[in-house]
Amino acid sequence: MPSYVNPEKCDGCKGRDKTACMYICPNDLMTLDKEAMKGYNQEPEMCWECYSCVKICPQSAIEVRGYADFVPMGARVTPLRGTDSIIWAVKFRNGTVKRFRFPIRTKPEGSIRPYDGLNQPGDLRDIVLAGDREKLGAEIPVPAGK
Amino acid sequence: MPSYVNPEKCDGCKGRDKTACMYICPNDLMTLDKEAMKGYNQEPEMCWECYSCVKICPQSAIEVRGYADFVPMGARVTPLRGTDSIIWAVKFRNGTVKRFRFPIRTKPEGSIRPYDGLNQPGDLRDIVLAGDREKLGAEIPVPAGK
Amino acid sequence: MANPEITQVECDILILGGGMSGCGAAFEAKYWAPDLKVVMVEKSAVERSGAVAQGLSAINLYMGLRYNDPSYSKTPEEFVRYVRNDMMGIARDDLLYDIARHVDTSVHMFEEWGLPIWKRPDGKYTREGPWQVMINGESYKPIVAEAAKTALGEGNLYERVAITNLIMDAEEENRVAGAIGFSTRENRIYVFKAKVVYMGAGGATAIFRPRSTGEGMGRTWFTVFNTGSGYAMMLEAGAEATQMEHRFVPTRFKDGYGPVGAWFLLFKSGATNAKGEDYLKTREAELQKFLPYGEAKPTPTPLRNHQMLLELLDGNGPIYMRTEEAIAKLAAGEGPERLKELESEAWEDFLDMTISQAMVWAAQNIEPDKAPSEIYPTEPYIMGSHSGCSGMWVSGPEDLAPPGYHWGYNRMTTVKGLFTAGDGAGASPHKFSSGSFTEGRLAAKAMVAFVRDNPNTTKLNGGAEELGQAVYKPLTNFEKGRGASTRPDVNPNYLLPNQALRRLQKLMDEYVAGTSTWYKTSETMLNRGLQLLEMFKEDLENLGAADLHGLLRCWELKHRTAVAEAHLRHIMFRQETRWPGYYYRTDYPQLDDTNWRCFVNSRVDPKTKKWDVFKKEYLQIVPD
Amino acid sequence: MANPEITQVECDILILGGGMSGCGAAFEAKYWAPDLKVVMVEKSAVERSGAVAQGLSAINLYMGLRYNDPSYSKTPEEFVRYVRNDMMGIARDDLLYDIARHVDTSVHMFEEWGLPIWKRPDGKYTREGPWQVMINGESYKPIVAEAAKTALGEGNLYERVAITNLIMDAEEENRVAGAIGFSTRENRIYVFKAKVVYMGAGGATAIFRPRSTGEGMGRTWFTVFNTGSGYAMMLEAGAEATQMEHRFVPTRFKDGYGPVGAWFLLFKSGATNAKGEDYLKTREAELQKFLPYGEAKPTPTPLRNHQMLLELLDGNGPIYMRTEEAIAKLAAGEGPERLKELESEAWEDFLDMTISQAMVWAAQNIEPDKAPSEIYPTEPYIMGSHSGCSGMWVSGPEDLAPPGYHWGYNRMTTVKGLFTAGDGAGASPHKFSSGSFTEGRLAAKAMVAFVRDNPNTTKLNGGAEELGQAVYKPLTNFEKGRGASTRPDVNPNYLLPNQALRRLQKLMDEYVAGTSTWYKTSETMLNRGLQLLEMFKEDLENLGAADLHGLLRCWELKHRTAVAEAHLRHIMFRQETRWPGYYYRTDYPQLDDTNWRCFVNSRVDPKTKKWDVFKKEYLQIVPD
Ligand SMILES: Cc1cc2c(cc1C)N(S(=O)(=O)O)[C@@H]1C(=O)NC(=O)N=C1N2C[C@H](O)[C@H](O)[C@H](O)COP(=O)(O)OP(=O)(O)OC[C@H]1O[C@@H](n2cnc3c(N)ncnc32)[C@H](O)[C@@H]1O
Ligand SMILES: Cc1cc2c(cc1C)N(S(=O)(=O)O)[C@@H]1C(=O)NC(=O)N=C1N2C[C@H](O)[C@H](O)[C@H](O)COP(=O)(O)OP(=O)(O)OC[C@H]1O[C@@H](n2cnc3c(N)ncnc32)[C@H](O)[C@@H]1O
Ligand SMILES: Nc1ncnc2c1ncn2[C@@H]1O[C@H](COP(=O)(O)O)[C@@H](O)[C@H]1O
Ligand SMILES: Nc1ncnc2c1ncn2[C@@H]1O[C@H](COP(=O)(O)O)[C@@H](O)[C@H]1O
Ligand SMILES: Nc1ncnc2c1ncn2[C@@H]1O[C@H](COP(=O)(O)O)[C@@H](O)[C@H]1O
Ligand code: SF4
Ligand code: SF4
Ligand code: SF4
Ligand code: SF4
Ligand code: NA
Repeated sequence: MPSYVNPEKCDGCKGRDKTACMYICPNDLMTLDKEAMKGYNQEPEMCWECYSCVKICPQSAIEVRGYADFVPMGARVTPLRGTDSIIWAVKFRNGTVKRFRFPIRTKPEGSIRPYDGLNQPGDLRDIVLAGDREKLGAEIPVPAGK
Repeated sequence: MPSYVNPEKCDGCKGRDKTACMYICPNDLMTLDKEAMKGYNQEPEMCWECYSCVKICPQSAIEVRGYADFVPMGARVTPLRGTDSIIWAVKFRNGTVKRFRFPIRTKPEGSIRPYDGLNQPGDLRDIVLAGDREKLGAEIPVPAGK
Repeated sequence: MANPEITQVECDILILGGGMSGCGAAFEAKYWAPDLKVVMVEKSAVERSGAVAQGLSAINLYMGLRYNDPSYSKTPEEFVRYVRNDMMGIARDDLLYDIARHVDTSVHMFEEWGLPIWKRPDGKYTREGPWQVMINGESYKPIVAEAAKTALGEGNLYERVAITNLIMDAEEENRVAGAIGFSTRENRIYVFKAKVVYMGAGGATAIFRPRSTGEGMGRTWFTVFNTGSGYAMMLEAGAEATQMEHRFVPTRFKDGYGPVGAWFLLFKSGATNAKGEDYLKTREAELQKFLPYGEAKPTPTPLRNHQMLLELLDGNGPIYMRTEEAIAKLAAGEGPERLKELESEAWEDFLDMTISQAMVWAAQNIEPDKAPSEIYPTEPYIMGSHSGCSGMWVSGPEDLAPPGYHWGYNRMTTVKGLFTAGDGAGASPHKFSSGSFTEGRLAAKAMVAFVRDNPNTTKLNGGAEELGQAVYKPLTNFEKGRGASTRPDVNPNYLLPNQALRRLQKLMDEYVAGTSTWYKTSETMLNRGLQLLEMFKEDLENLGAADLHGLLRCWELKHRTAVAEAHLRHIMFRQETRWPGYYYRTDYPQLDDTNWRCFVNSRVDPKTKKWDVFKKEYLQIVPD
Repeated sequence: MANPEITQVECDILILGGGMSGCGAAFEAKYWAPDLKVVMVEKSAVERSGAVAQGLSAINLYMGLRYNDPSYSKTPEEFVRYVRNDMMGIARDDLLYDIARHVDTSVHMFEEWGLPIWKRPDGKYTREGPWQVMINGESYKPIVAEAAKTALGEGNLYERVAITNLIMDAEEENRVAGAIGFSTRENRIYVFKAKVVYMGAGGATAIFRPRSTGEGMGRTWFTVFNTGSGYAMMLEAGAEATQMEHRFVPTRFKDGYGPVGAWFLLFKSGATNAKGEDYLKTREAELQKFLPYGEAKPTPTPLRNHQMLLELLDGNGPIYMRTEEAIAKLAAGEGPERLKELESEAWEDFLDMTISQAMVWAAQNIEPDKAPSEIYPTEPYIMGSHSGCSGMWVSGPEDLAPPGYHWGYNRMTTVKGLFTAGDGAGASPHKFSSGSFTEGRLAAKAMVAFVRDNPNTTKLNGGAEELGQAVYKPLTNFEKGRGASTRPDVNPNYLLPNQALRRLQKLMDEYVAGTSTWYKTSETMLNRGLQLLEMFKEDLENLGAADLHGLLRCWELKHRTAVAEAHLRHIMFRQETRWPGYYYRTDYPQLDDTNWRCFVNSRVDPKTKKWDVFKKEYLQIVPD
């Protein structure tokens, strides 16, 4: 079910030196046709259909279509990813449409301070990892006899 | 093991309106890049590797390479088809070369007169086909009891 | 690509497909009726079209009738018994007998036209095995094509025109009146009108996911450009098909798909498992499960496969053709020239008909006189001329056919005026190149008689414009849909034919006893497969073609799909496992002569498109 | 593309791969040593790289230690027993225990960073099954990535740099000193020098011909861009691997590859054959053949597959997940809102991690609350974090590891200074996303200790120029060879990576127990496979890349090939069938605890390139 780009929506990320879809694709598939200034998937048969490009595209220009190899035609699965939730529209082959909304994160992007609230590092040679004391609320187990 | 065209040898059949390889390919694969005036196989994964194009090319510009999908690299199987015989050069992966020559036809191309030497047609409603009487040298069999 | 030019052609006899049987038909028709207009239409160039495009290294059917020498000649009765047993008890005795008594004439003519046939010192053709003769067959097809083209005469051959559908008569029900097709070279539709139509479009490959992958997909044993178009068009016209559940799963040299006949028969090679055991011997007891067929000699082709599959499942693979042992035995006590000769014969076998196998040898550094080669059962092919007997249900010859097997003209289908032979005619396998050519001739003589009996012209049902639009629909779909994506091959609006082909192949492989299930299926698997096939057929309305080459592929795909459906429905209907090694109904694992020693026939109602699948009695003519 | 710029980077701790374990390592390293230079190199963008790119719908390992509530919490001892049994008796108790006692901390931190975890009314996380908790996991990876990137600090992350090889120390044998890679965005080679190297490049997919074909090839369950690069590079460096014969063959929803865990555990769905029979029950007797493992609960994952395979071979397919019955049971007696909620949960399971399966549902008009779905065993994956235990042989924690399982630093491989975890560390499966992150942290703490103990810089063995040329060789091959053909993809001079991939997959499928042989192989098949693999490896010298994207694929392919060879050689070595349902040695069909309840380890001699495969004793820590 490879991704594909709608040429009417894609604006080539306005000529920025790296496009959003190129930036994100974990499999190095999305690329830019510099003449047409449009994105495209350069190797559809390697697409994992992870929707990373779909979710990130500022123009909502990318979709995924069921893989020609097995999936009957006519369905669409389209996300709209906001800051704290994602909305999915699922269109069936027979025309039925279902919508779902799920939370995606409880704190704003960019707000993570990973070591906030953690104790200072203890003994580098013992078994305790960062946060263990604070989060486990229990002794770190060791097997009987050890 | 699809066919491929050596651009240094192919002359696009000198711009004739149908090239030899296009004329012959049983699977409609060989075609002409009209800008480069060079032939190419437009759908390698549908190539039966029948060598029809290889044998007919006036420039000996077409070869076949073992299919990437399974065949180890380095072998070459190259025909030179004359009027009455064909010579094959078989190069192994390890460099060994073997040559074979086989007859291909005992009468010149264009000399066939299909009805020469046959009797005039007999009874349209009996079981005898053209040439049966002349070639079978035996009665046409019918099963016992018929 | 729209508004194609329309060219209308009228003739007496219309021959669709210039393969072996079509060439035979052209030759014979013009012999009996030089006055009739005989037109041939071929999607490629007849010189190298069809199954013999690459050449052949043997002619697999030659009787030697003229010698009447029991040590050399075969009788038609023997042929019928041999073939019937290879089909595990079901074949059309009448059709087989008819081919056998005429085939030698064809072979002798081939020789006269210039085909080099190997000769023994006594002047007889060199036998490969009991039925076959060896040839230097590189130019087999060019020679046969030259004869046919000369017979047809100038202006009667339309090459690079792919036929998509038969056209029925506007006034007479169940009568064919012509055919429609398109040029793969220019923006043009062809409409042919005729009094009789001969369908010689060959067998069907690439219905199943092949063992080869990637760019190797086109490398199959049987010809990848034989797309089942004949079966599909005849079924659509309402003709009755027979034995569409049957298939051929040949044992072949692995990866290059080189045939095994010369090795088993001419070189008398053995095949062993990886431990060097002759599994055809060690598995002999298995044959007792399939009596009486299992004990006849030669062992039926599917049972030989079955023995091999048991080996592979038991982990005794790879299976090897012991070419090195065979050559050593033949060369023993002979001089080095004999070894050289044998080596050359071994290579010629492949260079004459499966050049890719020679490439595999060279690429794996295999010299057949020094090392063995892997062999393997291939993906299934649907065909009627080799060891597979699918095809149309045709009228037999008047003097041989029992009542019910004859309705007017030899090799006429159940549609009036529509004839077929070769791979097109069912329940009469093992005719091969020579028998197909011969059967085309049998059909042609009957067609001439038909035209003499029915001299009036037909009337085409449907206007050329509107028929042409249907033919061009995939081009229109593509044109309309293309704007939706920056890549032409990933677009939600249409399905490209190569994509659709893979979808068909995967479905057939997984649900209809392909290689990935070891040729096994069951009613529940078939039912699910049919559900998915129904959706697939709906999606074929959205086939897209970027150009005429793509359009060719779209129609080939539609034709393959019809064959696939027939195959599935027939397998579903036959509740037994008659051909283990070709396929297994796991829910009916036994051969069941009591209920199923009969043909399975089917017909699609041209109006309702509903399938009717039913039993047809097997009538024996040649005693056991 | 030639003469790339060369950029040299020096650091203390080099983290290769920014997946779950790499992010864990970065977080932990900078916690213990804010003063050290920690550099991370990632071939994609950490925000969406690796197995969690798409998200996940559950965290599959959470103990609930803080509650100490037997009805909710699990003990590390229970975990070790559960996993060991799932592996049919072989696992590293020490590594598993170590993960279990730390994993909860990671999960709680994920929640604090913003990951929505489902909660029960009592505030505890909602369990999917005994070990798992449900999440709204669409942004799981972006959240974890943000934490890791923040920990690393500006300028220490190299994205779009693909690592090709580790570089050894020029002076100290068996010590790693750095790594080399290339930018997939510009003409640049990167050479990294470090005191310790962490390899977190994940598991290996697409080693075997997948069930999907054509453009669907990339749709596999496990991440198609996880290419076994870590295993390959560590093997090349001389590190010892363990259990590379092991594999994971997950049962998945057919075609979309949707996971089954939520259905079996959360929704308590049953799976049946096509006749509606619960084959896990009707085939219970089969489990008795594999005692003591077969009778433990839950039934080991391979045995559940084995039961399904027997059904399919008997013709009782398709197998269906009875989603409609499961939902009906859960909704019984509840209001329509509950049904709506269940429906939403069912869809979220896939939309969070396998969106394609939702597409398959919609395209086949399947509403899971109304109709069942086909499930199927997939092609094999080589991995170490789910129900597969391949990976490197690593040192255990000092306080737990028995003698012989510990040589200095936790999670250090047998190469000095080279650490790994997650999918990279063998014999410690079922750690999943949370366990992998945790194990990366365990490794990182040990790495900091290592650097404190070994503060001197290393010296790279090999000049950057010459190493860079080897990295760029496929680009050179292409450039040199391209003139031979009018098509870049059919050229005798080079092998393109997509072609080579298909060649590798076909070989592994046919000889090394892929899907097309129903996961069966034998010594003779493996030997033939190895012959062909040797030729294949020679041909990899001719890999061709048209551009940097192609170069990435070439290196991924080389890495996959090394993993394939390890897998083949290990399967050949282990003369038993320990994991029926994952693979079968048809020549040794029994599980053999007497001779084979041990690890199989291997090592490639970095100088001679010779493989050494050998047994390693299994030492039990946690009693049965
Ligand atoms: C491919 C192949 C075939 C054989 C063998 C090896 C190999 C590698 N072997 S061994 O394995 O045993 O080695 C044989 C052998 O050695 N000896 C032998 O006698 N026969 C062998 N065959 C079998 C014969 O070739 C076969 O029986 C005959 O050719 C069958 O004749 P016919 O039924 O006429 O089919 P065809 O393929 O020749 O011709 C079909 C024609 O139709 C055309 N066509 C198809 N669709 C059309 C359309 N829509 N519109 C217009 N034209 C449209 C085709 O282009 C073609 O011209
Ligand atoms: C794909 C997938 C995975 C899972 C699941 C469903 C699906 C569809 N399921 S369920 O089925 O059970 O549903 C799980 C689930 O629900 N819950 C769970 O906790 N874990 C599940 N996993 C498993 C976990 O995801 C897995 O255990 C961990 O992610 C393993 O972590 P790690 O070992 O770090 O691997 P990684 O894939 O995250 O990261 C690898 C990184 O390396 C990079 N990389 C690789 N090669 C490189 C190179 N040469 N140079 C530079 N970088 C280079 C990668 O880009 C990546 O960033
Ligand atoms: N083992 C065998 N025994 C008898 N006939 C065979 C055998 N193998 C192939 N043949 C015949 O040899 C001819 C060519 O077969 P093939 O090369 O398999 O297409 C056909 O007539 C086959 O039926
Ligand atoms: N601008 C583009 N838009 C969509 N697909 C493209 C584009 N350019 C190249 N491709 C595809 O990428 C593949 C490689 O193309 P090329 O680089 O032209 O060889 C081909 O299959 C093309 O269809
Ligand atoms: N039938 C089952 N019985 C017990 N655990 C299972 C079953 N199926 C999946 N799991 C577990 O559920 C989690 C997710 O599995 P999966 O969705 O198959 O990747 C893993 O921890 C599996 O081990
Ligand atoms: S992210 Fe969207 S707008 Fe930007 S180049 Fe890609 S498809 Fe076009
Ligand atoms: S769906 Fe995923 S793998 Fe496919 S192009 Fe988009 S980001 Fe890449
Ligand atoms: S036949 Fe030969 S010379 Fe003519 S176009 Fe084809 S490849 Fe070129
Ligand atoms: S080898 Fe045969 S099928 Fe392939 S391109 Fe040449 S003529 Fe066509
Ligand atoms: Na020959």
